[in-house]
Amino acid sequence: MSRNNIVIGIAGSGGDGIITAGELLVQAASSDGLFVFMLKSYGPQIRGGESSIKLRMSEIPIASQGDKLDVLVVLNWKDFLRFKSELLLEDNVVIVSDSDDKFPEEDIPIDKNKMKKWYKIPITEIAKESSGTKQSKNIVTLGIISELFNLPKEALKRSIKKKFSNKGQKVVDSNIIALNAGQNHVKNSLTKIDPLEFEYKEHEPRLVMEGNEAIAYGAIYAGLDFFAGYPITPSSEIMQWIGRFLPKYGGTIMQMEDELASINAIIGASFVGKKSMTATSGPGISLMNEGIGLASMTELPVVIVNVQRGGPSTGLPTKTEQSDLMQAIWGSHGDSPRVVIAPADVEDCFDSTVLAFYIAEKYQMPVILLSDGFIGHRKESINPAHLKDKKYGFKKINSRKTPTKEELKDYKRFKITKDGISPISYPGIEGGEHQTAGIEHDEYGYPSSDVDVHKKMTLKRYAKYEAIKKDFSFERFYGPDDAEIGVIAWGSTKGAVKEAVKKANEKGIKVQAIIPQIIYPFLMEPFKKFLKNKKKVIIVEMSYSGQFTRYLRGFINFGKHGVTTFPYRITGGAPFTVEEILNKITEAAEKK
Amino acid sequence: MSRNNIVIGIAGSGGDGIITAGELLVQAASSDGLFVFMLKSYGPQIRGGESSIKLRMSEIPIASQGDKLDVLVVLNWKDFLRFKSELLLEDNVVIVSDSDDKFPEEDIPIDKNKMKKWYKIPITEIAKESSGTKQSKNIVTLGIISELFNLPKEALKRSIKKKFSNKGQKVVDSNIIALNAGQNHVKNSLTKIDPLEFEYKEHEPRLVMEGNEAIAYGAIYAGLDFFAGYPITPSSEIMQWIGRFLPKYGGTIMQMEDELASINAIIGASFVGKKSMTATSGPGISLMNEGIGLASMTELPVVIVNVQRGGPSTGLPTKTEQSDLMQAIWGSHGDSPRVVIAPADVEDCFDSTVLAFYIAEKYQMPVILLSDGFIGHRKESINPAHLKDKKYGFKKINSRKTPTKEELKDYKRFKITKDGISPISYPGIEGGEHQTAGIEHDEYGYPSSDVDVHKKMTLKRYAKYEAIKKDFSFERFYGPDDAEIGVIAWGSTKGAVKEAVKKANEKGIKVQAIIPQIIYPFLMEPFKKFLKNKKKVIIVEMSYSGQFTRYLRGFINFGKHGVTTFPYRITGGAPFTVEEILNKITEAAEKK
Amino acid sequence: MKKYTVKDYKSKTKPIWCPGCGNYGILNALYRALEQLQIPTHKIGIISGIGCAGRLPGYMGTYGFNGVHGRVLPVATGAKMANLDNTIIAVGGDGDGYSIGAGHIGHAARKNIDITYIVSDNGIYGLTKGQASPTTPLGIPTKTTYYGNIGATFNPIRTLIAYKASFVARIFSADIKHSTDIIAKAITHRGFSFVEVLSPCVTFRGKDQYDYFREKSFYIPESYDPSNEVNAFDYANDEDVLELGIIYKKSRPTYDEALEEVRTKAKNGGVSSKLGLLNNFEV
Amino acid sequence: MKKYTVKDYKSKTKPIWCPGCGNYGILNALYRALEQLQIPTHKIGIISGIGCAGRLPGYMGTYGFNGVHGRVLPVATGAKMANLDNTIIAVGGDGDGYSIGAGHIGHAARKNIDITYIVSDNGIYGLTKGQASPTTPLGIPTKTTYYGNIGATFNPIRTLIAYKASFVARIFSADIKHSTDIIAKAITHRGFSFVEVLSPCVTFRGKDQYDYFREKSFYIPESYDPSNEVNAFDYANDEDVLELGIIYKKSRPTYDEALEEVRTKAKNGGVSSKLGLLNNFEV
Ligand SMILES: Cc1ncc(C[n+]2csc(CCOP(=O)(O)OP(=O)(O)O)c2C)c(N)n1
Ligand SMILES: Cc1ncc(C[n+]2csc(CCOP(=O)(O)OP(=O)(O)O)c2C)c(N)n1
Ligand code: SF4
Ligand code: SF4
Ligand SMILES: [Mg+2]
Ligand SMILES: [Mg+2]
Repeated sequence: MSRNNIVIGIAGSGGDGIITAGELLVQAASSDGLFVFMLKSYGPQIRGGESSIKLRMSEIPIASQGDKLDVLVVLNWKDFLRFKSELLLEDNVVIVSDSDDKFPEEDIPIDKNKMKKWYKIPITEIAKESSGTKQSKNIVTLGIISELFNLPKEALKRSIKKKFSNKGQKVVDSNIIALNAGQNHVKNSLTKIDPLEFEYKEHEPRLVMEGNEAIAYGAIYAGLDFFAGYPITPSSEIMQWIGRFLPKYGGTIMQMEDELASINAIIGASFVGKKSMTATSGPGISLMNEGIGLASMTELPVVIVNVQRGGPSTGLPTKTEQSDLMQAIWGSHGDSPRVVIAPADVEDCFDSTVLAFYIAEKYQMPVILLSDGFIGHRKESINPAHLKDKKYGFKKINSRKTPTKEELKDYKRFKITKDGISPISYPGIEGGEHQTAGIEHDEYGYPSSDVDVHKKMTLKRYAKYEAIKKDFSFERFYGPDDAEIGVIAWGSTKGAVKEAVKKANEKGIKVQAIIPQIIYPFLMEPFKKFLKNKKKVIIVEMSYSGQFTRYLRGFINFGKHGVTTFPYRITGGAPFTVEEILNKITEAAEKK
Repeated sequence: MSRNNIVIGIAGSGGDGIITAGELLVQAASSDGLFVFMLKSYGPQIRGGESSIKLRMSEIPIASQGDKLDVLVVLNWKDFLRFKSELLLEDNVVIVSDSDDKFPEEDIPIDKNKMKKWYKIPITEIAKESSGTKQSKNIVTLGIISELFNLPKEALKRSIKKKFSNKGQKVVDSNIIALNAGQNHVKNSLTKIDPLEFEYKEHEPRLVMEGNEAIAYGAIYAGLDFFAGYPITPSSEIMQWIGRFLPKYGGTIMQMEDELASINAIIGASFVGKKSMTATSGPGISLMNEGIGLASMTELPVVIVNVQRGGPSTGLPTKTEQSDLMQAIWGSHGDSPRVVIAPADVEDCFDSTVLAFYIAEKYQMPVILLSDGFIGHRKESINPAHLKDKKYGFKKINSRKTPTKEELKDYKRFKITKDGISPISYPGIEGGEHQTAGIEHDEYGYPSSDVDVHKKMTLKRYAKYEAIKKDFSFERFYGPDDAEIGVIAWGSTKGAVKEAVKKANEKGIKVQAIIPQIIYPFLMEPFKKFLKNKKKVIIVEMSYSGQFTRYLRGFINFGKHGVTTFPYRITGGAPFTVEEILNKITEAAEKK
Repeated sequence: MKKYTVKDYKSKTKPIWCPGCGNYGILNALYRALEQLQIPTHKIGIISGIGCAGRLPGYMGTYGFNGVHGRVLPVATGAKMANLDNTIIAVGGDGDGYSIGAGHIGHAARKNIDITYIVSDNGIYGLTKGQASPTTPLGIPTKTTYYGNIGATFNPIRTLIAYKASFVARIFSADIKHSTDIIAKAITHRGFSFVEVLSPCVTFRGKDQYDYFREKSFYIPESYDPSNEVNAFDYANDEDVLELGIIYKKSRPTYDEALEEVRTKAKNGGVSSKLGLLNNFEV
Repeated sequence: MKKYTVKDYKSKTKPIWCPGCGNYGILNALYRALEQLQIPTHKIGIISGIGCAGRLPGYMGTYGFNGVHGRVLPVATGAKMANLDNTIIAVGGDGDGYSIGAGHIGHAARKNIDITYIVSDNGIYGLTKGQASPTTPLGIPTKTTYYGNIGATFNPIRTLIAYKASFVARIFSADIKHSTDIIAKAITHRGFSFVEVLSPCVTFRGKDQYDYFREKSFYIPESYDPSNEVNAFDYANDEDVLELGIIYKKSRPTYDEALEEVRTKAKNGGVSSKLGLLNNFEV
């Protein structure tokens, strides 16, 4: 059976080079213009532990990782067992395994009757024989599967050359030999009996990125001046990419002593008029809440990225979850307005970051960008053309409104205005001297504990929400407007929801999904439109306590809209599958 | 007109001894068995600024500070002006002022036609003449008003003697002279023409406390072993009282370097089996959120007190607000269960603290006690008999379940049980050695990033909520069950709501209020009962963003219950008045 | 060019510190130091945390930032590093700096961030009305040490030397002339300058604190060489006496200088823009 | 009485550190020190934050607590002060202790909390895969210092001396015998004992780190007198060489001793129970 859409899993020990193999394949596929989507997974060890990848490549656009594997490659069965709940198999899966791995066959949890074909190949031996070291097992494997399933062979060769070129010609050569050895083994010693064959035409090369990378680029694109951060999984790559590129553009990056320092440093940078940002994960946000409140009170633009991981506490650092939503909205003490934005895929990471800066600078408030480990660490194709054509382009984000000469005559930093936005001056601007304070203050910035002043200023700070609600709408609806069944989801859940909605509609169940990008303040208008014809709405989220559900109910009186809700809340760890969501849709459709 | 319920306000400069005067009067009134309620208020200066008190005393129980003053005493008009929104006047107010204060009469914002009587008395002069120093102005004032309005005179003398006894007989004598001088001035030089006369019978002496004091006592009563904290307004007194008394009972108190240290120190103390607590206010909680999540994940009992102040950020340190509610519930990253309890008055501070320990120890989780500056800093009568008869008495709180010999044979610290409670061992218990971790872990405590383990353990941690929902109910309903109008409020708002509901029912508007003590987890049962007959429900809270409203809506589908909600959310600073709430009730009643 | 006077450095707000508070001396010395250095008001950022001392920025005619308790140095670090054109001065109390903010000093110091950090050390928590601080003497009763303070005190000077601060000085707020001089030198110094101020809290430590400081302190003689950190460490033995003046000073590269080198490396092809994407970002 | 062996101090979990990691040496030395001291396993609490080193409590057959990043000392302080019967040992990495946890060391040290604090210093963030730490040498490229590390390094020994820690030592994880000896002494010491460990991270600092430490370090001669803090400060100049052994040690009252005095004062009528209410609390 020839197809243009395939899901491949590879598992093995840390030393097996699984991740490198996956990345080479991703590189190759995208240079041939394919859409790719790749997840990596590791055991708890820093080195020598188990690792796996799940890679989907397709000629047509894809939104998710694909539920089950068409092809499973196992270099070590013991290691595979750790990932068996992440690497689910299609009934007619094709398996390729290293016959040199002497794991007892009866312990392998595979239904041998269902699978299409199991190739047992002496991968280690081929590696040793061809390149003289078993270290090239991963490249041999690439040779084998590229030949078996017609994966991008020429492109793979190019990728290998590029990847190893800085290690010298010898290394390149020996890897090419390994690749060839794998391919030759299939050609010469195997009878290929499965009909699984990947087929595609070449297209314009695509860009592949991880979500964290896209956020780093988005920030630089938006004109980031100052970044301060502290490493934490799964967000560290944002700081690392920025550390490589930002100095090139004259910006400043600092690794601080902790997250308290990071958030306060970017507030300091914003105070002197610079676009600033930090990135962290849950534990870091828990430490930043006081600082985020300070930014809210001082009305200083800052962008805070939270790449969510499994919680609570240290939780599951390497796994994804959507359980920091309520914290993003309500984590600081007091009534402290902020904006919460959630990117829904890798490309959207770029867009959302640019948007975050735009909103932060324009409305003078902290913006929290709520990504997660699933988006942050996966590799996904994005459209390079799209990136060039941003609504809020680089250098155009000069949205911070500074005072006019006239306004400087009697300068009120916190002047009460209709939209809550007051012209902001900063060190360097003559005549705009003032004190900015985290304590309640009057329009000039003078501290005040007067009840009426507090009221006025609170209303001023919240007036920005009304302005934002007017200024923004969003258009991320999937499926027909007149569907009576709806799905509400947010963030990284989008991919699976989008594909599930498509399948459901194809199956004849009319359903529509809505995936907001601006999560908070709550934009009622699009939901009104969405809810108009709905009778049943599934709320999908990866938070057992149902944070998104509680949040939505706080703002939408579903009962009044005649809508019954079906919360679908799961604990984190593994991303949603399309099937899970499709099941929920079917269930809801069948419920009386 | 004679009455047994009076509201008095006194305002002046910091040096005037206003607070001392108020405290002496409170002391006197309660030793005569009266109910008292006193608020203090200060300007921003540490010393020499303005200050005021508002004192209500009554022969019958009172729940609020009283909306408006029957008597206003002014030692300095300029200072009074700063409090004019806090010290509202009854139309027929009686004013006593120092005629030596040369503030221009036309600037005094008092409607002279409405007031009953204005006594201008040379208070400073009387002070100087009688005791040789104007420092005794406050005592002279007490003499004047006790004579004018028949306030507890003998008791006042006793209070003064007690208060100054440690400063020597001379000081006592000179203060008594000042008191007499005030009283004599009224008797000899004034024509008393207003009919306002306080009248009461003596009763058993009452106890007077501030909320913070009651929390300190409650904690010691509950068997507190270890307290760690960091000073912050308006919570510092809790640590200060505990610092005085806890060492007497062999406990340990530590002032830590910050709130991060405080929360982690009490977690450490809990880890070794001790009842532990910290107290702070909003900014401190914002720093403790990571630690609270750690306690949630490690399932260690700790009690965290938040005496809320105005926010966001440094906000209004000396003013009250209810805007840390959502943070208490959702402030930590991840799905991290905790219990939130809100005391509703000073006596309830004692009870709620005992309850907090009970719940923390029994269910092995963090409990947040959400008080506020209004309760924390006001003086209020409590019933000493009540305190002796606690449901969860001292030493009876041995609710922490330790493992049996049998269980120690294969000890699982995080054993999955129906109610989520696993027997807990701690250093000192032989055979119970284990690792407790903030990282996800299996039943033994071994770290695990397995998706299924995470699911099981999350469900286990949340199972406690179901147990709590079964184990507790609450009975704080005011007004008739069959009322169609309802009021939902929480915490310190209780007093004004209770009195407003009473008045409304007296006026013929049937209305019922519900004031939960356990706020989170959400106990649906009492609300079901409450909502049964309701058509319109007013939600009263001191948070502009409407946190309580959002929270309730997240759990109650009001639309489905056929209930229309009327959120009444104000910014913080000044406590609710009875009238404000009564107005809202009337409005709701009139709405079609 | 405009000539700046003390008046320009003052804001319209009158300080609300208690009469006799040591912070008045610090404020006046700062006014004068800035006048002496003629730094334009709009190029100055005074950063503080929370505490009585933390109110100082509100009394300045410059830019001011009054943030949250303990984070004065991170804010000042960000403010300085994001725009080197400005003079950034951090101020705060002993609680703000040595207790809740203790984690930041060492890092601002070792990185040699080019700011001045003035600590108004009254050995008490003033704003919260009298609790013990890390520099409250042993045995003293405070609101949180009802039976007398326990635990050894924090030695700021020795600690800052261990932290590799490049300028470490102590002044007494009652001597405005000397304080002006040292503060001016601290601001002028390239790198992290630390100024510990003996600053009495008349309300919670009593008026005697003036006498106590006066008796314990002495001026560092001209002959003293502040460039050796071991000598300086030895000198700053707090069980002894309190030295006034520059205790340690040594120039070394600042963080901004080091970062400039990084930028040069990055620009000189130190990094290739992997995806061609970054070309889009060029202006 | 039960005799405890190394086996008793081990848990059933096998360490997942990289082969060759310095933490193995620390773990083994700790097992042996405890065996030497014969402390019952159920009276020991090993407390850690987060990091590769922070995984150590999980490998102990004692009580263990693996908390959040940077808060090892507050947890250990609470654990110790709430029940003096237990031996509390805090362990963690250089990032955990000197970066995010930097604010706590000075206070645990000056209060002289009777715990032992072992820092596994590999000059890198291991667990998060190779970012710079406060002790990463200048110029070294790491994940967060692509163009080489900038900013002076943190000197733990000097800092701890300035903090008035009462026991300050350094060991090298490769020398298990010496490490065992020093750790045992640290545990025995009454008061705050600090042990800095040169502990290679073979994965992110390379195997050379063993050679580097070996070359730079030397054993403190017997003749050395660790009781003088100025000498000790002088000795611990990190631009020079790394001393192994006890660098500073001086006995002074612990916080628990001081608190016991407070309790005595309180019980001896130091405070009157104002309201009679407290009578109810008496057992
Ligand atoms: C996070 C946080 N914790 C505690 C406080 C309360 N607080 C305000 S100022 C202060 C200490 C004041 O002492 P210090 O820093 O020495 O300044 P001083 O008032 O003595 O000048 C404290 C504990 C706060 N505002 N924020
Ligand atoms: C609040 C918080 N910030 C950041 C992290 C991420 N993190 C985990 S360990 C670590 C540093 C590890 O370095 P170190 O303390 O030196 O220990 P090592 O792994 O080198 O032993 C960091 C930054 C975290 N878990 N929590
Ligand atoms: S309390 Fe102390 S530090 Fe604060 S203003 Fe008054 S004297 Fe100054
Ligand atoms: S990464 Fe480094 S510190 Fe961590 S286990 Fe491996 S060698 Fe040890
Ligand atoms: Mg102070
Ligand atoms: Mg390290």
